[in-house]
Amino acid sequence: MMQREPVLTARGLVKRYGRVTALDAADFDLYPGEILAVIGDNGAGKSSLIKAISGAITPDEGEIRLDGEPVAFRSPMEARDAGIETVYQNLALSPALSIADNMFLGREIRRAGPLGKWLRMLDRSAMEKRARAMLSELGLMTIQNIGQAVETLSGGQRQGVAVARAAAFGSRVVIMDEPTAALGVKESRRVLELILDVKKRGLPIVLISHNMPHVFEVADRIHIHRLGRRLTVIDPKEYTMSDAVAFMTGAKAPPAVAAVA
Amino acid sequence: MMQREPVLTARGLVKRYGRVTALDAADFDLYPGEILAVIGDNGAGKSSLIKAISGAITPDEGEIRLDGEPVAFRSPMEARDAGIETVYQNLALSPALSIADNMFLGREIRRAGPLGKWLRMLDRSAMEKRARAMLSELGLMTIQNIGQAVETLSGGQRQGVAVARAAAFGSRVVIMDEPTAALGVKESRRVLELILDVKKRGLPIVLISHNMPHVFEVADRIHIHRLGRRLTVIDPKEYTMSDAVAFMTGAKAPPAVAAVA
Amino acid sequence: MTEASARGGQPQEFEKALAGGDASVAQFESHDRTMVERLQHFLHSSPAAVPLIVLIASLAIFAMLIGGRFFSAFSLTLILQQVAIVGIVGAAQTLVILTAGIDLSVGAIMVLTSVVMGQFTFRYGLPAPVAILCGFGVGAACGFLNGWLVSRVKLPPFIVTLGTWQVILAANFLYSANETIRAQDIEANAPLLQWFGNSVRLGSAVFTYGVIALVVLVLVLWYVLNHTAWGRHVYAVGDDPEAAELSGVNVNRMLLSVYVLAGLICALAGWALIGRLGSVSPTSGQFANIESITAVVIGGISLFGGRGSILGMLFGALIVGVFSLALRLIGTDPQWTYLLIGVLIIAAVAVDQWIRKVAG
Amino acid sequence: MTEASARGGQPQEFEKALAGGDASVAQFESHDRTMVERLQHFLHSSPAAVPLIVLIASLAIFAMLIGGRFFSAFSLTLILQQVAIVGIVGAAQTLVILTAGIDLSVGAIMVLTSVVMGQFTFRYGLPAPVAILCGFGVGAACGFLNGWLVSRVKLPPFIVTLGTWQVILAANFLYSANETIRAQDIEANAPLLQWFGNSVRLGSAVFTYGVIALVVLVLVLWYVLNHTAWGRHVYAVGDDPEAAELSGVNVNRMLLSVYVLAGLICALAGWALIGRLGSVSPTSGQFANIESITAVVIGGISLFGGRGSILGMLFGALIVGVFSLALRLIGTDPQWTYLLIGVLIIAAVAVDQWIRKVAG
Amino acid sequence: QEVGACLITKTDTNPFFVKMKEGATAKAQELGVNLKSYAGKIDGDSESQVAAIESCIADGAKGILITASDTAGIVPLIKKARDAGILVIALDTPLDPAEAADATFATDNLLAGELIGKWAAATLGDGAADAKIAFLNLTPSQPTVDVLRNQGFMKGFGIDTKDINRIGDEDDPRIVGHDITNGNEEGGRKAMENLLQKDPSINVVHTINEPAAAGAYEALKAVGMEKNVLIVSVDGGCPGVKNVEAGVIGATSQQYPLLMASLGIEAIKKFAETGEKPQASEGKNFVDTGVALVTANPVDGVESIDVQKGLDLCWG
Ligand SMILES: Nc1ncnc2c1ncn2[C@@H]1O[C@H](COP(=O)(O)OP(=O)(O)OP(=O)(O)O)[C@@H](O)[C@H]1O
Ligand SMILES: Nc1ncnc2c1ncn2[C@@H]1O[C@H](COP(=O)(O)OP(=O)(O)OP(=O)(O)O)[C@@H](O)[C@H]1O
Ligand SMILES: OC[C@H]1O[C@](O)(CO)[C@@H](O)[C@@H]1O
Ligand SMILES: [Mg+2]
Ligand SMILES: [Mg+2]
Repeated sequence: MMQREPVLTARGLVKRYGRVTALDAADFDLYPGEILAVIGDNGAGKSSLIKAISGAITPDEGEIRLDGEPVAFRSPMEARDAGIETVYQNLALSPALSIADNMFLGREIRRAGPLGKWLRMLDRSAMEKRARAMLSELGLMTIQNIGQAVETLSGGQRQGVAVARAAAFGSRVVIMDEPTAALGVKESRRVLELILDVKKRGLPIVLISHNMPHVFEVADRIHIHRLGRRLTVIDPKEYTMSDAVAFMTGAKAPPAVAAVA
Repeated sequence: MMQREPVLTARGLVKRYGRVTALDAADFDLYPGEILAVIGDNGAGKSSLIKAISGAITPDEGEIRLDGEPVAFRSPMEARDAGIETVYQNLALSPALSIADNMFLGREIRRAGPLGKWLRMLDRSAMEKRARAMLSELGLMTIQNIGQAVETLSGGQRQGVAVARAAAFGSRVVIMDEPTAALGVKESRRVLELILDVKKRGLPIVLISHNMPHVFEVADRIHIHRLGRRLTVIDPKEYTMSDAVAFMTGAKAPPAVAAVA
Repeated sequence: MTEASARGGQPQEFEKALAGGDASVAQFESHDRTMVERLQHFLHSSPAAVPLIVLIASLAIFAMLIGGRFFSAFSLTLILQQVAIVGIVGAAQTLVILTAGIDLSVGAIMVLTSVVMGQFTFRYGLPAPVAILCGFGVGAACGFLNGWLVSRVKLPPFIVTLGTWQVILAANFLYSANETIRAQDIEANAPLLQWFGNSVRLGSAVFTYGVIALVVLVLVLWYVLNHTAWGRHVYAVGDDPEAAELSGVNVNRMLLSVYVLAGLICALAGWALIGRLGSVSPTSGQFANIESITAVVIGGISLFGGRGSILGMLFGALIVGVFSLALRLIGTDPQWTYLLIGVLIIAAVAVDQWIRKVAG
Repeated sequence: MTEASARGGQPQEFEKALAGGDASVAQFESHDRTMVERLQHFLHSSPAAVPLIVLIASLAIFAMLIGGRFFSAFSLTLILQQVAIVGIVGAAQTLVILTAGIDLSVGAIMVLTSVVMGQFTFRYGLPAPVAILCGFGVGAACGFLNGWLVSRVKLPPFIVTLGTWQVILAANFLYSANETIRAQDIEANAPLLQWFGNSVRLGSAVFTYGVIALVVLVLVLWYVLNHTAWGRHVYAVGDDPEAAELSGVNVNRMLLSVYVLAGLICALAGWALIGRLGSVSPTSGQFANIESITAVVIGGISLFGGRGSILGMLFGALIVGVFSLALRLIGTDPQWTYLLIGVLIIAAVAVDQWIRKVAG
Repeated sequence: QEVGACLITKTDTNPFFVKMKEGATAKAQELGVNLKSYAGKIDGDSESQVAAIESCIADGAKGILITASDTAGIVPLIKKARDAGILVIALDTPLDPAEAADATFATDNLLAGELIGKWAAATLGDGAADAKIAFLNLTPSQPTVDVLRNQGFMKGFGIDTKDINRIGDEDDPRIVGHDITNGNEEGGRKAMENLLQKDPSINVVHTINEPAAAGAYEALKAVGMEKNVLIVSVDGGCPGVKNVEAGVIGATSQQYPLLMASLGIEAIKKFAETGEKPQASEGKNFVDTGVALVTANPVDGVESIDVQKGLDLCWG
């Protein structure tokens, strides 16, 4: 049913930490425009998988392709430059920096003219203006002062900043690792809406979550991870949450991967 | 319907952090043998409330009573000595110490005889034995070596250690702040079972959670916190999750507190 | 169709109740701010304000106590001369501390580079400009060594620089054979080495080139730290290196560049040191590490990284300079100066802590 | 009845699927361990092993290189004498560093207490035992000041002790009026002050009481740190103070007691110092802070707190002693010793890092 | 108008400098000179001395008395002070070059070394030919006092000094080694221990000053060698002379810091009043404040005073 080429694929990823094998020949496929959920037990290797894909860790073995081209990101920055934006499980915001500084960290806008060219001066007002636009576009703008330090924000607000940053800058893929884990009902809903928004703009999204109702609500496909590997990929319209949980925990044998991809 | 005296009450708690008022004249009641869920938006002041009750912060104003007696805990240790055990949102385990050391931190067992009395020597084997017993009693014992450092455990296992510690030592109240936030489906279920286990032993439990289905599954009463105050307390058998969410977010006016207490 | 797929694409029932709710993220009415709170807020948001106020207050008090001998253009510019070296080294220290590091080797790098500049000229007969360049090269190399150990081998900066401090200092003594190059010889053969000792006079105010270098250096770094991407990244790395890395800062390269720059600045200090002493003396600069850390700390820069302004460091160095000169002029036992500086260090940080706590 | 209450007391539908699942928390088959990995694991779990191995190896190498002049009972016990003071101060430093602090004031406290012991005897004519007790009192008071500032005012230990270092040292010079008390006078009038200079001879091995005090002190502290609740709390506080506090350790009291104890140990060092120098000299011990930190670091104790063994500190101090003496015997310029110690510091921590990383 | 003067010493802990300060203070009071005293943190700390000189200039002092820690390195600052019209007198330790100061009031340090060297050689008699000598010096930068005393001792003992301006270029096999002490007890003990390890048969120890000698003695005592070794030193402070009496030190060259200090203050006073600068002693480039060998065991051919005389003249 999906005959298009995948945007992002991984084959045989391996990552060892000392004696722990976090990724054990894991595969991964993401198709254009879809929301792919990744689920699995604690410690199954989900975060390691997306860290490998987004350049935050370098896999010991395996191959990653973006639009068919092999890539080997040595840092999150390289992945970002290739259009892959990630919201990490631990948010990755710098507490003492302002909201605007955080949103543009690593891709600052410089002043036009010699000030920017020779003195490399930042264009603060341009960045603040764009940051404000990004946040309100995503309906997240209850923050008064875009120059305020991130550490003064609530957990929900911080999550909003991180998601807005990824949504605004991601040009090919947006990855979110448990974006709602610490959030309340209201805040979680906001993030889910945001994810659907981003999808509408045509960007494929990888969503890691332990919340089955959320996963089944938004996902187009569900990648089930177990013991460091992709166990299977299912279509949420064809399987129930109970099935997914049963596969995830090993209670039931999964269908072959090919069935869905 | 509950004519018994509450175990733990708080009246008019206030806690300010610089310009933020985290608790704004908050009240609280916990009855014997019940599971009381505390729900509310991010930043509503739930953690601050239970920190005040468990001695981790000292409220600026207000009164706390345990079994009718006014108490003023100046440290978590004092609350523990009074029988209140807490699993904090951030776990509060020392990564480099062993599981046994962590479980007995602050209440170590000393050797019998002069070694213990004069040389204050710890009884390592007694502590390890009891720790192992506590963990297996709670069905959490997949850990091979009770002497291994906590930092080598997975998130789910750590949560297990923290919960087991609270369950084993709590003699009057057990408090848990979002014990399942970062856990997978399987691990969350384990913790919920544990909570029900503890309840069976007759201990009242305070459970903070953002997971409505979980809350409605296990709670006897639900304390809804909003803007630093107790908004209302509802009986999950009389209200729906939708009602609870509506109260929590201010979409609907709540019933008076007295209705339930 | 099963339960789950029946609900696919739909929020759970209870979540629909959100529709009528308050959409904003919980915010609390903040009570009206009192004057004190406003002051705290101002001080909190301007990290160099406290040291500046202390500096001005101590100038005023000592001016009253001592009078014209202290509060004269000559004396005040003398203070500048006396803090020039510590201030330049302090600029290097500031960069490192902003990344949550610490550099115990700054003084050693400074002396070694000054010795290299001197010995390359006199022992090998190189032209002074070449020798000076070599000095900068050595400074950069030392900085690179520190930076490499910190960023690649991932060792704690305190330990790395505790080690390189001893290594570099020992190398300095071994290489120089403890030989002082005399001022007269330098003046005669390579006056460029003493260039920073030249001065501009305005009335009785004396600004050595070393002082001017300090001020220019601090202003340039202030600009760089606040108005360029590199500078913001320094703060981000010091604030939370993992977060910085994940949000797209190349932390390793950043750290390496900071330590190398610090090494270069120490070489500048080494050159300026020849200007100040006239001679090249391998035993000087023994306390530069502690003195520069003191300036940074009194200047309100956090040792945990990511917070503070380089202007604060300059004020911190000046405060120490003002106290030292003033107490010397009053004629107290020099030990009282050290005692007071000790108290000042603790007081500065206690005030800072208080502001942070209450300003929230 | 509504949807929610209908399901009250029931797990959600999908959670029932867990019944048939694997109940254990995810565990990965760990591949078989190679010899190297086993070694790493051993080294990881015995933090004092690496410094011990280095110590033995360097003893062996120098014994081969130098022979009997070095590898004799006499020389080896001389090394013990040379490291006794640093070792005792290092024990105090270890306690503080295990709580993730650092104490730059140890040397100053040591000198001040030795001066107090001497001057109270000679200036005020107090009996020596009383004067010694007063010295311990002063040591405890200095420790209390540090501990109070760290635990109550919540200032960073580095800054607190940077300040008190200067304050205490200055107080020492002011109080002593820089006066040295002669060894012969002490011997004649208050030999108890020199008590730690006495020695036990076994053949040509010479063990001063100072050396014995060091060994006993380290063993006692090792016991206390590993086998009493207080000791475990020291580790817990250094590991994660917030976690320790929340799980029932009174962190403030703990920190206060650690700094006070450190002050008392420094007073012991002050007394032992009189034994070593014979005289009371207010200028001694200037580098005791850096030297003790060096011993701690080479001993494999983490500057971030919570990890390491006090035995490691002892081995670290001995390693420095072995290198110093051996290189003197070989006849190299003393600067080579400093250079090597610098390298050793970095190497020690690099090895430690490697073990931790690979042993996982 | 009051005459301002500065005294800048190496440290303010060595009894020698403590005495020097006392003497200068007393003389200053007598002559109505306003004296301020400064010192380095440790022997070898030149930066503090630089800052002190600058303060004196700012303070409008008429004269500076300095015992320089880094005798070559400090010269440019001295020049600055003299350019500002201040009389600069080096006390105890000549500058490098000595002419950098307006005058030097010091012990003849070369002679001081020579005296103890001769005494040691004569005391050993034939044994001098295969003596084992340890040199406990001052600081790494080889300040003038250090070089003069060290090389003076060699000269007196009969060792070829090679370059007389440099320590360490000699090749006489009797030299066990050199180590530095920073002129205090702790350094003295450590240096002695180190050299003893190098060669336990050491039987002569030259020490830069009496604090270092006291430390060396403790090291020797710890290994039971205090009776077999000749320690010689320079200073002649009362504790040092008592040590000579007690047999701790064999001989010491006594210096007269009070004289240096009072002469210095007088010279400043005179300069302030008349503009006249002090003249060097006959045939020397400094004002010799005298030196006398103090020993309980006089030897032929070396003039010395006994302990009683030494105690009469001693300071501190
Ligand atoms: N930096 C690291 N060092 C050592 N082990 C690690 C590291 N990161 C992950 N691991 C281990 O690798 C395994 C997989 O971890 P990972 O974080 O990828 O799991 P996850 O599926 O994201 O779990 P969760 O749902 O709890 O976030 C775990 O056993 C974990 O302990
Ligand atoms: N130590 C602190 N310093 C400053 N502000 C704090 C501190 N602790 C809590 N706050 C603030 O107090 C308010 C209430 O925080 P609290 O943690 O109690 O909320 P919560 O209901 O537990 O939220 P969540 O569901 O996100 O855990 C928030 O605005 C928070 O930012
Ligand atoms: O430290 C060296 C100094 O020590 C003295 O001998 C006094 O003890 C001085 O003459 C000399 O300058
Ligand atoms: Mg994860
Ligand atoms: Mg909370």
